[in-house]
Amino acid sequence: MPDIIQTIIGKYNYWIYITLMMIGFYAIIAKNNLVKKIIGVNIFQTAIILFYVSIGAKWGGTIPILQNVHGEGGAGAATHAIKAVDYINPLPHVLMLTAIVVSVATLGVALSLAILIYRRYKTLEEDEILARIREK
Amino acid sequence: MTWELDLIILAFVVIAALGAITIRDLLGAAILFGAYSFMMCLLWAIMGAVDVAFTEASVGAGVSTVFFVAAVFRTTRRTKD
Amino acid sequence: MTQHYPALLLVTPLLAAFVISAAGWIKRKWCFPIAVVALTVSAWCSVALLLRVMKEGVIHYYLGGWAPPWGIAYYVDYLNGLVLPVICIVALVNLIASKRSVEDQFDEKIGAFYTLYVLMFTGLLGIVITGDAFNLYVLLEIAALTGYGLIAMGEERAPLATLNYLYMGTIGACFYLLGVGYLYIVTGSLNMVDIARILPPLYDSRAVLTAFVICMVGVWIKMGLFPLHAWLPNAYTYAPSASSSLIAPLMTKVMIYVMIRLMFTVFTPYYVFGILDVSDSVVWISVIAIVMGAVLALQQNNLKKMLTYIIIAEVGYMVGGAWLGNRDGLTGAILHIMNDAVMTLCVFLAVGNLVYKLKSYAFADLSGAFGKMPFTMWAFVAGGLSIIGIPPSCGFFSKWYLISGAIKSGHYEFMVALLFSSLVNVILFFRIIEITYFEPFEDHAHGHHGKNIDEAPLSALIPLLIVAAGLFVLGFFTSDFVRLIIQFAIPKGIV
Amino acid sequence: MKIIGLIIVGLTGLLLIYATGDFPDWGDPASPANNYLSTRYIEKTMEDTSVPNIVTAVLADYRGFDTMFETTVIFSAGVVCFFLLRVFEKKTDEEGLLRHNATGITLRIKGVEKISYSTGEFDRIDNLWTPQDLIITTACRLLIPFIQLFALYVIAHGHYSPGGGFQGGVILGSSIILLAISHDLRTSLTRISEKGAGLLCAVGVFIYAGTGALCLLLGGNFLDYGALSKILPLDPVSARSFGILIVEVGVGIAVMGSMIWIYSNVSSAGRYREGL
Repeated sequence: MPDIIQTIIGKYNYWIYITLMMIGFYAIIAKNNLVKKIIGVNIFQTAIILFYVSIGAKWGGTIPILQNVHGEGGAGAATHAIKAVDYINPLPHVLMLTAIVVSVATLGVALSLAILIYRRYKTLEEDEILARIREK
Repeated sequence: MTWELDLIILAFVVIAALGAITIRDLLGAAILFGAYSFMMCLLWAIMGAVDVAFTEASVGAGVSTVFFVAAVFRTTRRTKD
Repeated sequence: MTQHYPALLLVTPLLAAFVISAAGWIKRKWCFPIAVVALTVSAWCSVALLLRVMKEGVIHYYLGGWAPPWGIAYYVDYLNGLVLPVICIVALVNLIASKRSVEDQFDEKIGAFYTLYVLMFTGLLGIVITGDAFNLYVLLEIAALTGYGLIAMGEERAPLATLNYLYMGTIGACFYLLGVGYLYIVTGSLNMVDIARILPPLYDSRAVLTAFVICMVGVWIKMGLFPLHAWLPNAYTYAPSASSSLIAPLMTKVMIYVMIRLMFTVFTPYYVFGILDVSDSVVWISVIAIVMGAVLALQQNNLKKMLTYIIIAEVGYMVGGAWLGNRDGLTGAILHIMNDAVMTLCVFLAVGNLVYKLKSYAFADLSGAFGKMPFTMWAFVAGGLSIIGIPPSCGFFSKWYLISGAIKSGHYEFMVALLFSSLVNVILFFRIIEITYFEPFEDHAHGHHGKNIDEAPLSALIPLLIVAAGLFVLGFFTSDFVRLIIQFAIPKGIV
Repeated sequence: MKIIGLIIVGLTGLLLIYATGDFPDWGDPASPANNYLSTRYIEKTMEDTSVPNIVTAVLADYRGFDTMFETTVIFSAGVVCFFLLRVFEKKTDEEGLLRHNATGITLRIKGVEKISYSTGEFDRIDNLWTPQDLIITTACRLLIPFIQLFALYVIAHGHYSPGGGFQGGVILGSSIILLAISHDLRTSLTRISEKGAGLLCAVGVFIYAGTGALCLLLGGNFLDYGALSKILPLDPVSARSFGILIVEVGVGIAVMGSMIWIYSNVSSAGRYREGL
């Protein structure tokens, strides 16, 4: 019995991140309004970013910025040895700066497309747009 | 990084995400999406990812919401679902 | 400077894209020449790289001077050494061939068009040459975003088709990113070769299995494999002819290269074919893709949509070939990447010329096109012969390897699907020849100016004829390609 | 459609949760990801690049190539929004509303484009026009310089505190967007015109890729800032730190240009007459 509680304590964060991803994924597939789908795309991307950042999290680690380490020019040997276990893993943070910027770029393009579609069909509902295409 | 705070913010994030999808007004969805991004930025700040939190605050909560509101002004607030 | 070729290959078009974007604001007529120079330099570097790979074996290049697992590294081996020149030549020929039609469609925004064109080219090159899993995601996004921009400026239904492409493309890219995340959490590294080194003890872990499944599904969505292909026909049909003749030949082939790279370098054949026994079901998926692609192509009433469904069938060829798991099948798949890129380019350029002159690509408006535009139609027929797989042309040889691979591995349903699709292609292309050659040319279909419809402009026609001739030249040199390059591209694990 | 969506979502969710069984616990220091690459980054950053903020060091130096393509993504998003939405209408004598500020009378005049509004006597009215509230305009006019000052601090101080090119660039961009929202798009276009935003975008990313190409010419690999020490009076390690600073400035300029460009296209749907 205790190992089930142990896994739950150790893993519940991942399960919540996956439910967030699935909320976004569901919105992309099932929503009828185009802007709602764009919101779903963004939720899906942000949830994956959350998953990546949580890979690097460490209990008892501080933020990945080296305090009170004054580098004297090039050969600034730190006054005391830097132990990796004190600091949080910086690599997922670097990757996720890229992913956030990519999600904003995709958002900008998607909204421009939505404006173009609205300019032609005067609606954002997918079923109404398909109906108007069939009329032509 | 106390896990209670972590759990509460996660709950807010999930509620904001569900709200942003189910609300029947696009401007409301844009505002709720801004709240979702800001909650996400809080979560990362708690987890120690300060650079990512700063970027999400300025890029995700800030500019994304402005783009959404601008796009909603240029199209329509009406949604059927 | 020669040891910097992998960096120069990518940096010259990247810098050229920013110069073109600035030139778009200052003096628009410089944009085209800068783009041509940038693509020629890249083509030169890619060919030189291929020759160096054939001499020295795998070339690696450390970006920023850092050793691989810590920094990003580029690897050029026989597989991407072959695909790089194909991308450069296809993009260069298409750039020159579609100069006139681009100037007519986008006179004010020509700087932006050429910027997106060169950036997409850079993204595709980067996807093929990179050795870092996350770097591949960023380049995937560049190719995707510029692709949305290029496609959306087409006809009246183009924005909606592009938005659907955006949804499916983002889901595919996010699945790939999630797969890399699952790999990172259990291996701790991002460099492909490094992951392959760490993976063996983890082969039975569920996370690696799920990572493989998600990466594959993400890549299949991006290449338009049959059940996940819904976005492809509309996106490529309603795009401007210059963009569709760049994206159709390259985007799906590059994604198939990514699939082969993931299967054979990151997850090593021992895992893919040894531990997992999914290869039979994937071959069945590709059989369904081939059959449905061929059948749906029969139902179309316009030329471009028919060609997009043929592309979906070709994707089924290559996925099936790679998953057969034997030497001939993989040789056929790699050869088909090259041949199919050139065939699709030839056919789409011909359609571009038809659309440039006849303003429409529906079957009803194409009647009598042979009389008016003989050279374009002869090039189209050459492309058709190669897609059907008639011996002198290159299409036959790659199909030949695929069929022999299918027989050797016992997947007879794959062989039947290949033959069925070839027969359907015969019907498809003879139907077009029947419309364009035998039916008389009606003026009413093209309004009052029906008289002076003549051949496409020379700047568009000569590249098309070169590509059509290239189909047969490639056919002759197939044995050299296989003997010198593809033979070494196949990893040891494949019997 | 909704049922199919639910089924697909449910299956994918189960597959993903099925895999979490093999994950290391959340946040445990011994997980493979936390002690393979990151140990070198944390321990060696000070000696390699003398940059205390490890994330900025990894972002711009160890994996600088990723960040260059990320800036290219933002640049291409700006170009795509311009390419899709921008509509160039010739300056016809198009009808518009004018408001005489002193008396408050509104006039409907043909050829509104040709009148110059620098004298401030007349104001153009758009259909989304809200009277420019005195409080909002003066507050924003006072606030914007300090936002820009803070943004420059964020870019320059990326080495020592959280921040860097992206965050600073977005804040710079949003200061101009704030100007466009509080006043109207035309005032922000007088500050940074459409051509200015486009060129800023291209110049910013060119600085980034150009620095890399410069290191190439100086003999190092692409983006190897150590090679800059040949032309700078610095030793290779501080040359790396200086290289990171140049690159961050390039990223800041590119992101600023791109944000303004996307906003002005999205908010005016490409016609550049009335913003939000």
